[in-house]
Amino acid sequence: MRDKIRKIIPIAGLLILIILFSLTTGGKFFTWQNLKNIVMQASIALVAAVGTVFVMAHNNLDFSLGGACALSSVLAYLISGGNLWLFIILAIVFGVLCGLFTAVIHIYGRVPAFMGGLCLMFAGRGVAQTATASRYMMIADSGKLNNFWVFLAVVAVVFGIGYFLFNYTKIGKYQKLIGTNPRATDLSGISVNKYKTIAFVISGITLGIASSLALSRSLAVTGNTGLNLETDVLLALSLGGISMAGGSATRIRSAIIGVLTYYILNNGMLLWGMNPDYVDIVKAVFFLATVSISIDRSEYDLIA
Amino acid sequence: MKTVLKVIKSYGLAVASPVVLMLLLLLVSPETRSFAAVWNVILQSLAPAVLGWGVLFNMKIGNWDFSIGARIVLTTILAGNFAMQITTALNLGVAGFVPVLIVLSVLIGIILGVIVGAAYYFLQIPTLIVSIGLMLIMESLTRILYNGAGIHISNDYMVLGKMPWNLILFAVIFVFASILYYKRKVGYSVRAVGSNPVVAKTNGINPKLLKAEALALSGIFAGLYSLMSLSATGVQSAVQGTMGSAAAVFDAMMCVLIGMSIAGQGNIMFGVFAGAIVTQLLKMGMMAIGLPTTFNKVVIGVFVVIFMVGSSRADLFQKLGAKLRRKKDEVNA
Amino acid sequence: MAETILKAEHMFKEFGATKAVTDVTFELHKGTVLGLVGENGSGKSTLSSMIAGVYPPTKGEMTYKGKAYKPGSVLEARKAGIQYLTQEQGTIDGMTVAENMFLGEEDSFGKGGMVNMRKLIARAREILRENGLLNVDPSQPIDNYSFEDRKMIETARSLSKQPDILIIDETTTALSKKGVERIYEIIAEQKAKGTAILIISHDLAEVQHLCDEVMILRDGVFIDLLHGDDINPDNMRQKMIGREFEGSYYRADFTCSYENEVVLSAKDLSVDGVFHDISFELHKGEILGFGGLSDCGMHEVLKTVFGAIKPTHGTVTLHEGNVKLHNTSTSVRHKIAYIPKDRDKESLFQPTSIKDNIVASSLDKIKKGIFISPRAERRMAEEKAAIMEVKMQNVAQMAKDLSGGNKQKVVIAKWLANDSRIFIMDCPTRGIDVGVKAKIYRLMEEFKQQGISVLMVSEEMMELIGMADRIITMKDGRRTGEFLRSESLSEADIISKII
Amino acid sequence: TTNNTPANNGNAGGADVKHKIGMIWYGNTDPMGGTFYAWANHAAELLNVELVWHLGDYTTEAELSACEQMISAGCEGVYFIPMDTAANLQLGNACKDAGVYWAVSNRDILDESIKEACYANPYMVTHIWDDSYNLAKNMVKVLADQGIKKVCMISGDPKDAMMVDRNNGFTDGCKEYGIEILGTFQTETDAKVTTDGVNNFLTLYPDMQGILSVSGTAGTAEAIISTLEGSGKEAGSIKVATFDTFDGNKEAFEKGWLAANAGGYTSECLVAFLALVNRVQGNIKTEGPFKLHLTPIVITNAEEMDLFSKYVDNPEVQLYSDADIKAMVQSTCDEAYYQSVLDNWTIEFIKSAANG
Ligand SMILES: Nc1ncnc2c1ncn2[C@@H]1O[C@H](COP(=O)(O)OP(=O)(O)OP(=O)(O)O)[C@@H](O)[C@H]1O
Ligand SMILES: Nc1ncnc2c1ncn2[C@@H]1O[C@H](COP(=O)(O)OP(=O)(O)OP(=O)(O)O)[C@@H](O)[C@H]1O
Ligand SMILES: [Mg+2]
Ligand SMILES: [Mg+2]
Repeated sequence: MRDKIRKIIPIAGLLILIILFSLTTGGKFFTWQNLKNIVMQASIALVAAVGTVFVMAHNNLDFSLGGACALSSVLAYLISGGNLWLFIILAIVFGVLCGLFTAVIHIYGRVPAFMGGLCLMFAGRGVAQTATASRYMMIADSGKLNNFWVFLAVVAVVFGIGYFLFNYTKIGKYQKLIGTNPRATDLSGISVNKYKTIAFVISGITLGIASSLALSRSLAVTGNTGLNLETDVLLALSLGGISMAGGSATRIRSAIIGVLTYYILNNGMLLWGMNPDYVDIVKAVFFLATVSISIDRSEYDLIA
Repeated sequence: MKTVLKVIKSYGLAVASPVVLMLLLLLVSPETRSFAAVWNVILQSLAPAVLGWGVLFNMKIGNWDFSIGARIVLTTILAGNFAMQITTALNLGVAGFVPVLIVLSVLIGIILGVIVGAAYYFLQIPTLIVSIGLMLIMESLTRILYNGAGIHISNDYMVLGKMPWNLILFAVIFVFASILYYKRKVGYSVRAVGSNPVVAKTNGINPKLLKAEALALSGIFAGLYSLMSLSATGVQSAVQGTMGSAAAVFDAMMCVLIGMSIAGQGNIMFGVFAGAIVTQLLKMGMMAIGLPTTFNKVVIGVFVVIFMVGSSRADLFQKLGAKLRRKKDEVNA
Repeated sequence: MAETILKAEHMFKEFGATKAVTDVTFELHKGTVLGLVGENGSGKSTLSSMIAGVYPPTKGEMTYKGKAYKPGSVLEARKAGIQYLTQEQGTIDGMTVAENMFLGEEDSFGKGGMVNMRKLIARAREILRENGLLNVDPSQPIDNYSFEDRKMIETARSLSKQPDILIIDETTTALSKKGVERIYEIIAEQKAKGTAILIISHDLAEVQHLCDEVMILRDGVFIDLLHGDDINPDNMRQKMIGREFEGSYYRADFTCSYENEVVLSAKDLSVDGVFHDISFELHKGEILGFGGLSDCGMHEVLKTVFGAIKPTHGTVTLHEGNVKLHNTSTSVRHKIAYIPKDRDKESLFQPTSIKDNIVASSLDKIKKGIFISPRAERRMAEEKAAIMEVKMQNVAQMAKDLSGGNKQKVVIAKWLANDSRIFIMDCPTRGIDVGVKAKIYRLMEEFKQQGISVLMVSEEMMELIGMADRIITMKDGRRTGEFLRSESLSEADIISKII
Repeated sequence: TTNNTPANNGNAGGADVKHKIGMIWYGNTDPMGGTFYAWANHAAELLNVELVWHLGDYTTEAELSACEQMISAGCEGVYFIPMDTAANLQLGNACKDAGVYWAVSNRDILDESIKEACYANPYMVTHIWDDSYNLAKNMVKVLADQGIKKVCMISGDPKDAMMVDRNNGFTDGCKEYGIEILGTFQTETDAKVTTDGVNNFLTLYPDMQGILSVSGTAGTAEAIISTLEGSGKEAGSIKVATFDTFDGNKEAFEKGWLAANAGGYTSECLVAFLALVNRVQGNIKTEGPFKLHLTPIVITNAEEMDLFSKYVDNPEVQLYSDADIKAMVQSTCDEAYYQSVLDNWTIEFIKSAANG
């Protein structure tokens, strides 16, 4: 029973927020325009979160997101020369290469993936800052993608495919097994390295898509492209009730619930006109409270 | 003879890495060919090393601590302002300010560390989440307290940032950190829990409590870092923007990662110090050869990858060496 | 009867809905060895854990040395003189032997909370020497030593402060002959010193040999306390499972029988420093056993055959299709099953449903395109669990909530699901009670009839003699002999080749 | 000022409906950020408008999100500093789609096509930029006039339009006045970076005579001065020219370390904001935005610095009187009028405001 309550806390939190903001913002929250805004703002993190779930399911943390987003955007821009469609394809290609980089460092370098990711985040940011310093990387064209229906379609497709892969194919199922017991997974005849790599590749694909969405919102690639994406995604996924230890309790719905909660919280507080000095404090308290109630402590030998 | 060999084996890499890098730098950049330049790098590495030691405790025990950057800023602002107020109220002058600042920095550092540790202990949620949550709150506090004015002290008060006090302070902290890690129960327990919390638990160590303790302990070092950095820069402004303090955390982690890779069997505190020197050298090198400083991040990132992979795949290098030797033998035969 | 040192009365322990121990009362006496036997999941470990302070009883009272006893932690129990040797690894990687030996009490060496490393090492060396561990250097990282050495170091640590009660939970199953003998010696010494000893073991012969009294548990309930001549394997076995044992335990036939067709062969297989030049052929419908001491390399031979360890040289070939086995996924794709020795660490997904455990290796069988239907998964899992008679609520139950024997059934079900044609079994009945053991033996006989081949390793000589068509013996990583199945084959024959 | 009509003339200051304005602002903890935060809040109260603040974001994506939320929140005008050139276009489009007015200040629009698109956007109310390029050059001149030949430079984020102006102003200025730039590093918000960087300058380039810095915020300028003071060099032997006023600048002038300090962009923020209010309240209707520019003040001595700190860099002080503010929200206000307010932004104005 307590288990059940705990499991519904993330979704309950989301619903409570929605009801609360609907009632307290004089109807401003529940306008079509505002809902559209929320979906568009949440899209980038949501797309990236879908891929991240695969990595977290096999018990790794991908800290490269922000830097990898900047790096792949810069490289895609430089090679595509400002052609939008080429940019999107290349962003995905470089996203995948970033994922592969982390995977290779992790698997063949035998270094925890978050450390490899951290380095990539660091170096990627540096490359982006250095490269964007020498030229202004704008693709004005991309503004035409900054449209609700485009974003909705992208999110629906990415989440839909992610949901299917995660729950109904070997790719997702094996991630969970690896997260639970990598040794036993290997001895069950499943190539752990291969499936870990696949997870990083998926994360790279979603990252590339997220980079493209980010571009369509900001038109230009800058040194700050994708800033804090990794922490945003991590925060959002925890709000969505994801297990930090991965394994069979991992649910891909954490991505959608968490990201929406995160952005609705931001949105509602601004609609309230809350004193900006206190916005982060309220956000943090809500975050700590939700996670404290919803976390399943039995999944952890020791809460890391 | 045996002990000499042992020392060389233990500290070889930790000493060699910065030295080789320094020599390389001297080769490519004529500007750095002075004792002053080398000395400057070492002085600049003192504070990051101290922060690294604090971060080390957390990394060893498997804590994620995003809050340490925000804690440092908040500690500096609170300790600096309180110390100023006390000094002015009691008319203590510079001689009075310094000890007051030392005490307050360490004290507030510990208090903030204890807050994070306690939040982890009582809420029982991952340190990653606790520390991000508290980071957001503490960052906000830096903007709210003193109307976000931060702290600025004039040069007279920056005694501890100058020779020889900076070195003395550093030496004291070095000894303190080494004792804590190698000679106190807590150091043993940190290593035990970091490696195997279940067994540590059956041996009477409470891993949860110890993880909380490590967070609190890192507060001492955060406080000392605050002290050193305020004494070196004279200023600390509020954190700008949400997660504006996270970059500092990553900087420190990079430094510790290098340190852990090159420390070998030697004193890890020294390893982290060497790691700090390496990072500072890279930064200075960038400037000296005229690369944009944003490129620092790239170079440091690449370096850390190389060091980490190098240390975890030492087996590969050995194999490679063995293969080469075999080839040579074959050729000779 | 010797003086009572600990009295446990009306002990209960519940884990959620599971009643692990129900109303058990017993006593430990000075200088007496009490055996604790029962089927898997009968509550033996739970009962001893409560004495050792791992967790408190749900209900019940303990009196120790005449006073009420409620240990708050393992350390507290240890300080009170109760030492507990578990089956799991009890030492920590990355720390030295000495540090491991004094974990939690480092600061008692030195003043004012400082740790005096030199004293610590000296004391550790002393204790190691007393326990005959002359090869162990206390200043070395413990990682440099084998599982067995580490277990012995742990044992030495528990004896360094003379305990009043010593609890040994299935420790001997993990050790080689030499290690086991050392434990027996220790038990004898301790007994002479007046220590009360509680031993948990599935090796009934061992229990008969060592124990003065034997307590039998079934489903967490006290069944009987045996003394003297009542302590014999047949009697214990019967009381444990609550019924007469039907038919023969091992194979009834004594003919070495298999088809001529070779299904798998290993050629000059070596792993540097572990085993060397092992070659053999496995025939269709054959049970091929490997016998030896625990550290002779036989476990690693099986792992290498399965593809989980890369050999330094040599090859393993599956004859059908002439496939070289070099990793686990190739082996599984070609219907080879591997049941590891360490169940909890290597074969089970504990916090995962029984269903997911069973289907883990055979998703390729039920997938349509890349889609895997949850219903097909469930059907497959239920079917295989039924064949293995897994005692469970339903297949959605977590594997971690099962007892040892039922966990093993789940592992076997996983490989049945993949229609495995070759079973590689590493100590398949280790730590398993007689009921499940018999079930596994019958299954192996069925395999033979279906032309499925089995490659097994066992540390129990009787099991090898009872089940295998051929036995290959190993010593120090090398093949030392081969025996064909025959009625006259004795334990002594085999032991002569492995020591 | 010329227009001293009372408040009841037009809607100014006494609007019946409380209009809502969105304020996307970088932060309120440095002198300029804090001062404008206070000024805007004061003016809002005076003019009966409600402000919705969003603080602390630097990316176009985040500014756009904030802008969209403000539109949802019912704001009729949005004021922001475009941290990246593309922000003009993106936030401008969002405003246009929603029929919301918008105003920007402090940044030039570097990209011509974006500039054109923005100027064609009927909802753009102001575009105010400060002439950082020439300002930077002037600051170099101050150093050149003191006979300085070799400097090091602390540069700024090269894709921030304002920073680009400052970087270029410094480098071109140095060329023009025959000054050699020995070494460079880029500013970060961490004062330790500045201290380390300046120390590196001191050791790598012992012949350095001056330091140019594009930014003094977030402790950068304080750290430069402290580091120089602690270097053991004779006071004033190295001259600093830096943007952004900071704590302790008066003493720095007195001791001779500081040669030039540029500050006071607050007035352009205020003008942009008030013009937006004016438009939202429906007092003025114009074709296309007001295109205005400001020449920030370069302070070169301690007295002026003192004055500046007391009256400009002080959130407690309202440099523009209530009458001044109301005067800027009138139907009669036009481009020329606002430009005159900006042109009036001199140290003399501050002196007179302080006295009056
Ligand atoms: N060593 C091999 N011998 C024979 N066939 C192989 C071998 N490796 C791969 N294949 C074949 O190549 C194809 C792809 O195999 P692969 O194992 O990569 O995919 P998969 O079945 O989706 O993944 P997994 O086996 O890891 O679950 C399959 O048809 C497989 O039979
Ligand atoms: N921590 C736990 N949480 C939930 N159930 C448990 C736990 N520990 C033991 N159990 C359950 O309690 C029962 C008794 O388990 P216990 O480990 O004491 O059996 P055992 O006699 O030692 O078996 P084995 O011979 O397999 O080791 C089993 O049903 C087991 O599943
Ligand atoms: Mg047991
Ligand atoms: Mg396959």
